[in-house]
Amino acid sequence: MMRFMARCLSTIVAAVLLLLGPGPELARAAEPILLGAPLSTAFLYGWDAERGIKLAVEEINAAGGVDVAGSKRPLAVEVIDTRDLEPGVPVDDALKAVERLILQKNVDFLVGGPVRSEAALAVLDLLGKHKKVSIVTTGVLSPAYHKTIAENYDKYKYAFRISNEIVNIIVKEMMPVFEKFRKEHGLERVHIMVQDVAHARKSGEVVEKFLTKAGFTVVGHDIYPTGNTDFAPGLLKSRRENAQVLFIFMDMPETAILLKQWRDFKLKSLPFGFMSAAEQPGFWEASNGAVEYAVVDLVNGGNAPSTITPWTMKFVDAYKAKWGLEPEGYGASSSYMAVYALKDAIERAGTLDSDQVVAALETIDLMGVYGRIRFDPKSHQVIPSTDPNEGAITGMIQWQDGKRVTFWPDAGAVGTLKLPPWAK
Amino acid sequence: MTQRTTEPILEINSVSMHFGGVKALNNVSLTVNRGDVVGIIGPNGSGKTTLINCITGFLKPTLGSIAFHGRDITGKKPHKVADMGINRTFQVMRPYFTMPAYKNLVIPLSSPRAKRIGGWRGGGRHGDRNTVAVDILEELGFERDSRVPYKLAGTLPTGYLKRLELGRCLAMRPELLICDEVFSGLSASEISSLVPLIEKLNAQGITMIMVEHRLVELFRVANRVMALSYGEKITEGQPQEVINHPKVREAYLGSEEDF
Amino acid sequence: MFYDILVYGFIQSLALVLMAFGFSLVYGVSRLPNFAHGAIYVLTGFVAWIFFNQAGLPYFVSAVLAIIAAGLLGVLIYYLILKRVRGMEVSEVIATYAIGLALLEGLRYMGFRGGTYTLPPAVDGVSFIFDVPVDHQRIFLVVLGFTMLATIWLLTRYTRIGRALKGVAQDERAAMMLGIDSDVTAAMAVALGSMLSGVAALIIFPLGSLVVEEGYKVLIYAIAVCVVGGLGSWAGTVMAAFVLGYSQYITVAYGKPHFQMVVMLCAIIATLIIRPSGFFGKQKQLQERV
Amino acid sequence: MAETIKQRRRERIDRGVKVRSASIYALNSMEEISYLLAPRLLLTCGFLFMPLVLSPWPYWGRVGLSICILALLSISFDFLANYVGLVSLGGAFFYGVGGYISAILNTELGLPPALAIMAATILGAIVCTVALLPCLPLRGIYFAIVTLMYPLLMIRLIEAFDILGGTEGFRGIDGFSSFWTEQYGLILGLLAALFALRRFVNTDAGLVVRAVKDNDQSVRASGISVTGTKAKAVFLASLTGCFAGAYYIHMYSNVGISSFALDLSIMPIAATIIGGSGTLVGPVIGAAILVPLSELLRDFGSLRIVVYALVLTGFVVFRSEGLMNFLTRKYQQIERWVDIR
Repeated sequence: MMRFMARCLSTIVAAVLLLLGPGPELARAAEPILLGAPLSTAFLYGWDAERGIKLAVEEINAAGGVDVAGSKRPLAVEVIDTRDLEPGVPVDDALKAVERLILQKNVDFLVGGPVRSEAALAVLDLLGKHKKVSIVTTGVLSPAYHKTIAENYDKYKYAFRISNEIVNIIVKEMMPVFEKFRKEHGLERVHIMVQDVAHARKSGEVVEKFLTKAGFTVVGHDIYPTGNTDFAPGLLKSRRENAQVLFIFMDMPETAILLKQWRDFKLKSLPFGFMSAAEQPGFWEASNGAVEYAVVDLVNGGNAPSTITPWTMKFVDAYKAKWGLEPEGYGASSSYMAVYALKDAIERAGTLDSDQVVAALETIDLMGVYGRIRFDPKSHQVIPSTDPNEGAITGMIQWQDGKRVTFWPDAGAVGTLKLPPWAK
Repeated sequence: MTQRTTEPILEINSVSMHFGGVKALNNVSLTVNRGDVVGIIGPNGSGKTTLINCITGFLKPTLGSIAFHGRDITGKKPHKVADMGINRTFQVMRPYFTMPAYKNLVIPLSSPRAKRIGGWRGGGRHGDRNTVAVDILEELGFERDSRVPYKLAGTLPTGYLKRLELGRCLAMRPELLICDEVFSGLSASEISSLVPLIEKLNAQGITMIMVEHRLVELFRVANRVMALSYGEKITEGQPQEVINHPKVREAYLGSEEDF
Repeated sequence: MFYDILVYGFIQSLALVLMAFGFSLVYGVSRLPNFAHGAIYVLTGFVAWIFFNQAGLPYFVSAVLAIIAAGLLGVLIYYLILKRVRGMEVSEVIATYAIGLALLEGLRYMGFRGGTYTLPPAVDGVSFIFDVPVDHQRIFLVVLGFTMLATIWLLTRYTRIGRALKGVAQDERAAMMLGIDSDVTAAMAVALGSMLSGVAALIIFPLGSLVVEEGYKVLIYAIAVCVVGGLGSWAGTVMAAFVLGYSQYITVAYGKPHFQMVVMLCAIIATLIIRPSGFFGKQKQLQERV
Repeated sequence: MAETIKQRRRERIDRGVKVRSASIYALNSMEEISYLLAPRLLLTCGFLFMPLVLSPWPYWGRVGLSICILALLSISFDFLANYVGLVSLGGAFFYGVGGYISAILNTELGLPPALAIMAATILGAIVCTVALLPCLPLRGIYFAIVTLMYPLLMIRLIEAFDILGGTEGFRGIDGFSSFWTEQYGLILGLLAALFALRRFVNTDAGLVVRAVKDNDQSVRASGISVTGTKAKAVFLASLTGCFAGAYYIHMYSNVGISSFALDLSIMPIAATIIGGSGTLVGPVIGAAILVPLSELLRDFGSLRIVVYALVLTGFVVFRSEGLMNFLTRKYQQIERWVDIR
């Protein structure tokens, strides 16, 4: 009994000591600039972003660090798991994680997530409250993000997004690909399958609107809850309606099941869209090749080998050298670029002061991995384009014989689009 | 004895209770007048407790009706029935084991009925209930100055628990008190101390129904007896008439040593 | 549309039988609510994956080893945890649920996450039934589901162990008086239940990929089927699985995919409110609700 | 004779000061007064001084608030489970309902936070009580299962029908005017809830509630509606839970389906069991242990949940009395070994 009590006491004492340990920190002159990365590390978008960030930090430190008004300071990263991509996990957890980065780890800047749009939007209030500059690099495709920033500029001006956003992706990028399908292969009947999260639902609506306007036939529109594992009813419906394209917009790992069922049923349709599971190079093996012919949007160029700018292949090779495989998907190139963008802004501002760094970021003009990086000064959204000399461009790949082949846009293309043999 | 009246207080009209195929009660009727002490006898499984459960609302009879003061109470919720003044003890005692004995009575004393009627010596008022509870227990033979009323109910012997059951009913100021085998499991001396108590309660104007196996003691207090067998009413009348009824003898033969 | 629902509702129903039967068996025999059911289900899948992919064993061997591992885990859970809290229902629920949570989140912590882990199907290929494409793994599922039901039926009828289990299920105290050790049978029931959920996992997982979240879903599905069928009633479990399987498919076909889960949750709540003993169970109403 | 096996048993005897202070004469002596007051003062002062002590470390200040939130939910669970006999595995339901109502009142009707929280506490408790009313006759595991499903169903319904802001919920909810308001509002709420419930369970009405757990048939036979009594108790418990939910969403300015998340149902149970069931104070202690522990483990991702799940299992199986009951025993009784002859 006494021993138990003693054990309890010592635990409590230890807890109290730990509690008091990390006290308020004093001025740090030559200390590293600390980047906080709130990421859902159990998921592709989390771990790939983490790798991108760490790669950039390593490169920058190897080159001497960041020049802050004459003194060279290295970068350091603090990654925290936000768990926000897990189904049924509190957005609160993401909030608390970000709060921990800001209040306890005393990070200077935030790079990365939270990944889920809902969580990222919820975090905006925290950023405003603590005046922390944050560049969202992965996930968070919802247009609500930059619209919210533009509407409440003074409150939310510390938030930036360096990756593409969904309405632009659909209107400027996916629609041309649909046109390409129609022109080259006569595919016109589309079945839409999206996940029930803010950005995916929104993209489902937008895509349906634009497809109808452009004369395509939308034969079905299903919304799946996060974590859904049986897609047979929807796929059977698409089969009955002779769908030619399955437009998929999901960031959950269960998308793999959808592709598998599609392949098992030998459906005469081409899966196209945004599928987190199908982005990874390892997915070919994991799915026993079920992913062949799927067309996947990687959002930002450079997440698969392509030739957008001279930096693109350099990045892909550096990534391969450090992590032993190709960039796996959405989040790698953008997170990498975000660190470089921050470096550029800090050096031009000559200080870590949030408001001045915001001003510097607003005027950034940097030729990056996936094109020219500039932010809209009002909405803090990276300016997208299909021409790498004009703005950030996207990457579309098709799985062909175990490889991810970038086929669009032409600037980065290394191959052409093919149809599954059974679909003819 | 008290003023026995012919004013009916409880009327049971051909009540039947079926569980699946088993007929636990079949067409039983009984009228209880104000001031009566009615005994219900019968061998095990003859439906005595089922009848009580039907009266007090713990079971809803399959057929028939029950009226209290002329108002139909068939299938009413148990607490509504109790609220009207029909209170029962349980054959298997159900005190609140984790509470001291007197606190067991504080619960009925906080019931809507007790608050409405006003308990023994103004038990309706908050703060007074503990005292009132001990008063009731004293009346039932819990020595006030001993520690017995303050002991946990779970530690009390059977004799006290039976009284506690009665006390729980008395705290409700019942009009009709139904005792389900209060004598069983008690020693002869304990029973002989309970009998005057019951007579006293009857004298205070409480009508009673007593389900009993201990016929000798029952016949000392009861003025009318009904006999049940296999859910059927065999006979009803003065205790001596009932005991000499051939069917009653047949039903009990060999089954009850007490007889 | 009609044939889609007919065929796939049938498959879904048998999948539900497979998912729920382990849970139902354990509760039926020893009145133990094994809330670690879903975790064991997922764990078996990953264990089989490890044997197959890391240890390089043939798939069949890995599957058998994984099922045995599930059984051992069940025994372990019984002797370490359930035995000590037996009889305190709520503690049983909380303790097994917590262990399940620890297993599932532990798997996630160890890096088993995302959709990159898959088990190969036992049989490949697609057939057309009423012009509805059905892959052979699903047909296998149906066949195995029926085989399992038949085996259990024969087991409880013709073997000693089976009869002991059945005896304990009907009247534990009487069985104890006849010299059947209630601890051993309960441990066996938990082990058997865990192995059944393992079998279910190895048949159902190849249809998709191994995901940790599936554990929570399977638990809810199992609870739904068992509650609607009457906790502990085996025949009820099968009937409820068909009712729920078809209602899932019908609501999804005419509504949204969300209804798969909504149907299950509503079924649990409605059943417990309207008729806690279940719609196909024996009459036990008085015990549960007074 | 054969050699006698020496047997011992443990004897527990109340400390003298405990016996003395149990009676009215306690007020005569400083020792007895302090014996009675010391634990209460320790707890109250501990919470009242917490913000002052933690103010240099804003992050741990937030953790302090999380402790209070979890403590509120745990008290609500403990009260229902150990005083009324209703084991609710759906604490998140109270929390989410309170949160959503407060969010709607604040964003749609423009009520200031303080008012919105108060209104949401009461309205939420009414909503929860009405929603749980049909389940109240259920007992034991059946009630546990049905309550476990309520918050899950809420999540799925909000998703499926896209109501209450769908998966996004509500944003831009007003926060508190200052650090101190935020801290003390919650701490005072917690202390009020704790002492009010402790007082309630010792009144006659509280006695009736406890009687329902002990033996509902007798309560029925005493002319008291068991369902009615349970409903009153659920109302009190949901007041506590809804307050926690309503307060929390103003701390973080947003509410979403995650307010119904399973974690919020399980954590309070863990805190209660670790802290000590049936004591009301125990859950507070449990929360004060669990939350900092969970924050220290945050860097390890889901290991955090593994740890608390294992701790929970350990306490359920091996030390079900919890810390508070253990400490109370130590405080009030002396133990010694006695030879058995």
